[in-house]
Order: sequence, then structure tokens, then C-alpha cells
Amino acid sequence: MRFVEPQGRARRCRALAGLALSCLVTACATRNAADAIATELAQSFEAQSGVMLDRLQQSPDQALCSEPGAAASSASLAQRRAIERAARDGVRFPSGAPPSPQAWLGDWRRGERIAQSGVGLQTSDRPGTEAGGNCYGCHRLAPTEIAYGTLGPSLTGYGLRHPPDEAGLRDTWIRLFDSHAFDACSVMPRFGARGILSEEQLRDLLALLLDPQSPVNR
Amino acid sequence: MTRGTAVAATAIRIAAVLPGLAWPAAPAAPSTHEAIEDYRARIADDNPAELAVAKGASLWREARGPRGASLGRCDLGLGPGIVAGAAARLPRWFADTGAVMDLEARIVHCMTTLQGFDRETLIAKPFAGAAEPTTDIEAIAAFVVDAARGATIDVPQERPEEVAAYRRGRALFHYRAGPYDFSCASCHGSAGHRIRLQELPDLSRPGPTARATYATWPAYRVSQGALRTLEWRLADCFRQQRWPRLRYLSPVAIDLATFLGVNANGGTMDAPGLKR
Amino acid sequence: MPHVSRRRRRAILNRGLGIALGVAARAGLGAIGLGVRDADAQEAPDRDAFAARSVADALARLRILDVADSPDVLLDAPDIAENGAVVPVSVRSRIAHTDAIFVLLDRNPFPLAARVDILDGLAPDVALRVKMAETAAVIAIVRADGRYWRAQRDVKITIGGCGG
Amino acid sequence: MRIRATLRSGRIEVRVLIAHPMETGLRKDEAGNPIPAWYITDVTARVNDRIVMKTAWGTAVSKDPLLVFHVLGGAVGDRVTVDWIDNRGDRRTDEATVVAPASP
Repeated sequence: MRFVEPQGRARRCRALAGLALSCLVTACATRNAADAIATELAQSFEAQSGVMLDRLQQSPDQALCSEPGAAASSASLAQRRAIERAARDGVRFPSGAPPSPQAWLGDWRRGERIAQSGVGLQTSDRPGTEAGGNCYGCHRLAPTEIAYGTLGPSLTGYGLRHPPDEAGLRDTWIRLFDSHAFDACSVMPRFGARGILSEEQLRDLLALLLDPQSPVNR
Repeated sequence: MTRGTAVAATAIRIAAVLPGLAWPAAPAAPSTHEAIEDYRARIADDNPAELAVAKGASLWREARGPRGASLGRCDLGLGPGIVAGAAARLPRWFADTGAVMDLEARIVHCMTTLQGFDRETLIAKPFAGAAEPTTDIEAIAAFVVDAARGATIDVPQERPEEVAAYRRGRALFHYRAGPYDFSCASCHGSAGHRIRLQELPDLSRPGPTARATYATWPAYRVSQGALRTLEWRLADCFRQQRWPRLRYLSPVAIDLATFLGVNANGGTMDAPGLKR
Repeated sequence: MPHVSRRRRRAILNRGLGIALGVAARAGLGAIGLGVRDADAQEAPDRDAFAARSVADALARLRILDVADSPDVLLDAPDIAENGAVVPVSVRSRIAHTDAIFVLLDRNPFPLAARVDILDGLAPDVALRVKMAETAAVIAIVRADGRYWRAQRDVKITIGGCGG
Repeated sequence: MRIRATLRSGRIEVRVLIAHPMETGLRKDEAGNPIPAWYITDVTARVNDRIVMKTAWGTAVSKDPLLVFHVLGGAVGDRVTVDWIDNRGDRRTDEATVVAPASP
């Protein structure tokens, strides 16, 4: 887990300390506001079913992407690129074999079930419940499932556009493992990097996307 | 529901397939979107929330609690006993508590101060569980918003405390946290998207979806078979954001309700609504 | 919705509630309840059909041995239900002497949802809301002159929201 | 119960909403314990004390049930009475007066 102290803004504030007074005042006002929010969050939430208050502490990338407009602002470009590099460096590829469909693709049938399931890590889940990916919440996948969301792009026919060669396997794995590798402020959960899904589950989702027999590609 | 039209449509459909054996496939299926709109139209009448409104109306009038008092003198912001339209102007700052309060906070305040109910007991279980009847707070909230139907939403930003609540609410709305990196804005920060088949209203700024959304809570949730309040809606979003449990009437709940309410100003109250 | 109608409706609602508080009796055998108890006794054999776990078994328990499709049984239900907990269904019969309407849901844990007796003075035109566990057929069966007529249509049940 | 009885085109349209959990007996509560079946088994409607409708229900009827039926004939001012009984033996009766449709 990469939980880091919620000090991203404070650090930025200190870094700005040598600048003009007006800037300093603004930066510290921002820090005070952030501290007030942290205090308010601590008063307003309580742990339940293994979901603890430490989940409310922001990592630097969460703090950066909480600024409205930060996802596209030129001011945050360098920070976003750094987050994306770090995300890429942190990807753990399937253990053992080099990328090949035989070695990396799991079972698309299990992948479909994972894509349909939206449980896991909630206060309403028993601790230890195996999480789903809830892919259909945001993406179209198998064309037979009509209840799909549109927050993300359609993935129907994904494997036809991205053949499961080495590059296709690696690229798709990275997107599933840590969406921040391509977009620091992506709204897609970092399923591998945050330990939401296991390596086996990610391989099953890889198969759902890339296996020629998967309903996504038929 | 336009029953006449629906029945006529069926008659046409049936006539069209009459020559076939048994039940051939329906004629060209309408798009999913049209079918869902059709479904929503069919259940739009006879909102079971009316049952909660009726229960809330009698709870409001009955002498109850340790003090044996009704809620007839409850001040929801427009003066003691004035219910009509009051929900359209909440949350707001109240002089008697020195705090910004939302509808539910004010109902609990009146139940404790006028009727003598114990606050901790009341807020320990504000929402009905599976197979449980509507709670008193839920029913009273349904009654109060029903009495504001047609009123223009006008959540005040006159006091500095109200402005501060809105600002904190905006920051909280965009605050990303938890193992999924979700904020409210992850789903409700832009327009035109769906989760599964449900349209996601853009609640990040004033606009038609922000108005229509705030205007229709509390609502009867078909999937829950229950009347649900705005604070329930907020808490259930945080559950799905993989955050810890939102405390009832907490500062985060009040500030977010203020943010959503102010963004809805100018809209027309139409609650309790009916939702998936 | 026009305000006049809302207010009028509320007046009816309140009146209904007042009466309800006056006469509601828990497990009591009030005078008003007697009719129901009598009806129960008369129709006891049908009660058993509600425990059937398949449409075929429910029909057998209802002693519906022969049923034919009819365009005069008008069944209306949505093509897609956003939530299976509430599926609006209406049934109208154009068959003379209709005296009962049955609503069944294929693939439900207990498929028989309702039987409505069309007594003298009641139009064979009823609507209710049912729960459906999964995508399946809604079946309406009408009894007239001792014969049974059927209509059915598929309703697709979708998964909604965040799914968790 | 909420009963709306409206005279339309020579018949009384009766729309009944009932507050009831209509539990199937197949669900579990938050703690994982089974929730026992609890559902309305019979509903009877009368117009001015004459029984006009009887319906028997199973667990597949939705929570907070809606029932719509139409009585031939009738007049504004008629009294519509609806009573139900559930599998626990609970029962309830409410009534409404037939009204003319609201002007549009």
C-alpha cells in the first residue's frame, strides 16, 4: 500500500515560502483549508467492517487530482508526468513467463464474472470479500450485456483492435494494474497497484479483453 | 402512467403477431434507452413514498415523546410551525443553535427540543434496514419535502457560516481518497455519462441536473423498497467510494448538502421522488 | 402534476389514514375481516399453488390442465425493467365471462404471483407490481367458462448502479 | 394504505397502495440471518359493503404493493373499502370515497 501522509500541499506551501508575500499568504491559506478539511473528515466518518479512517488520508496524487481542473491544467503537468512515470515503474507484471497469450491470459468466463461484480472493500462487505472489478459500471464489454456505463470508453471488440501480441499484452496489463501510468488523474481505480484485484483476477480480465473466444471479441 | 396508451400499444403489438404461433419475438425492440424511459414512465404514478408522507404527517401532528408534544411549533427556518416551502430553503444557519443545519438535522433538533426524544437514540438508527418500516425521521422528512413541492429552491448564502459551509462542501466534493481514488466528482463531476444504465447527474456546478437532483430527494428507491433521505444518499455514495461510514448529521453531510442545495438554487422542489 | 389534484388526493389519503387508525386490528377477527376469512376457507386449495417452485407445478396445483394462447388476453409489461424489485404488469381480458386472472413469473423462486377473482361488477382489467429475480417471461392466464387462455411476454431485468 | 377511487367513463378506477414488506423468506438481513417470509395473502374490496374484488397473493408481489382495478358503474360519493390479511394474521382496513377526476 502506498499510503502517504497528507502533506503534499504542506510541502508545496513550504517550497513556496521564498516567494512573494502574497503568494505565501495564499499558499498557507490553502494549507489551513486543507487542515480544516482533514479535521472535518475525522469528525464525520467512523470505521466499520474493517474500513478504517486511514482511507481518508490522501496520497500526493490524490491531493493533486482533488483540485478542480488539475487533471488538465498546464501548471500541474510536471507533477502529473512524474506520477505517471512512478506508476509505470511500479507495475508488477505476471510472475514467471514472458508475455504470451498462453502464459498471461486467464479464463475469460471468470473475467466476465469479475467484470460484472461490484462488491469489495465497502463497509457493507464482510472483511475479506473478494472484490470485483465492476467494469460494466463504466465500460461496454460483451455486447449482450445492455446494462453498461459510459464513464469509460467502450471496450467491445477491444481484442480485435489490440491483438494479444507482446505489446498488446503489456499495454493492457498496465492499464488494468495502474491506470495512472497513462493518466495521473484517471478516474479508473488502480486495480493492481492498490491490491484491489489479485494477479489471477487481473489475468482473467486480461482474457476477457484479449481472448479471441471472449464475448468482448465475438 | 398513460394506461390507455400502454394498453393500446399492447393491442397493436398483439395484433401484429396474431398470425404467428404462440408468442413470436416482439417486433423490432426499441432502444435500451427508450425501454428504460418507458419503464420509468410506467412506475411514475403511485409512488410508494406517499405512504411515508402520510405517516410523517401524522407523526408531525401527534403529541409524542417524553414531553407529549407535537412538532407543530417546530421552526424549519421560516418560523415556528411553518412547513410549507421550508425544505426548499434548507440547509441554512439557525440562530438558536448557531449552526448550519440540513433538513434532517433540523427535524432531529425539533424532536429532541420539543418532544424530548434522546438525540443519541434517534441518530443511532436514522435509516430503515431490510424489511423494516420507514423510520420516524424518514417519514417526517418525506412529509416536510412534500409540503415544499412546487417551491423554488432558495438555499441561502447570506451568513458567513453558510458561505463557509458551501466552500467546504465544494472541497469535500472534489476530495479524492480511499483505495479506489474516488471523490464525489469521479462520478458526478461531468455531464452525459452513465453508470450501468443510470444517468450520472453533474452535481459539481449549478445547472439543470444539479437542480433536478436536489429537487427530488428524499426519494423512494425501488431497488431498496424504501424511502431514502438525502443524508442516506450521501452515506451510500461514500460506501461505494470505499470510504468509512459517514456519520449521520456530521459536518461533512451538512456541508455537502449545502453545496448540492446551493447549486440547485432556482430549481423547483418535486420530492419525494421515485428512483431506481 | 396539477395542484388541485394533489390536494384532493391528500384529502383522500388523510381520510383513509384516519379510518385506518380507527379500525386497524392486529390479528383480530373484526367484523370487516370476516369476509376475508370466509374467502380463505373457500379458496384454500389455491393457496397451495403459491408454494409451487415452477410454472408447470403451479398450473398443476391450480388444476389448469389445458391452456391456449389468446390475443384477447392483453398483457402489458415493460420490455426492460430497470429493477426487478418493481415490474409493473397489467392484464385485461376481452373474453366473455372472464371470472379469474392469474399472473405467473417464469424462473421466479415462487412463480405464482397473484390470482384475481373477477366478481360481478368488476372489469377484467387489473394491474399490479411484481418482483422478478431474473430476465424471464411474465405469463397471464384468464379463466372463462371453465377454460383457460394465456398471454406472455419477456421482461429483461437489468443490473443497476454501482452494483455493490 | 392509500386508496384513490375515481369515477372515469362510467366505472370506478381504484388504485391502492399498501405499506407492507412483502418479504419472500429468501433474503438475509445485514447480519446474515434469514428474514422470515411476511407477505399479504388476500385482499378484498367492497363498494358500499358489496364485495367486488378478491385477490390472493404470493411472495412475488412487490414490496409496498400497488393494486389497480375497475368497478363497473358506481357514483361519486360511493364508499370503497379495502382490507388485507397477511401470512402472520395481521390485517388492516381502509376506505375512501369515490371522487370525480380532477380537472386537468
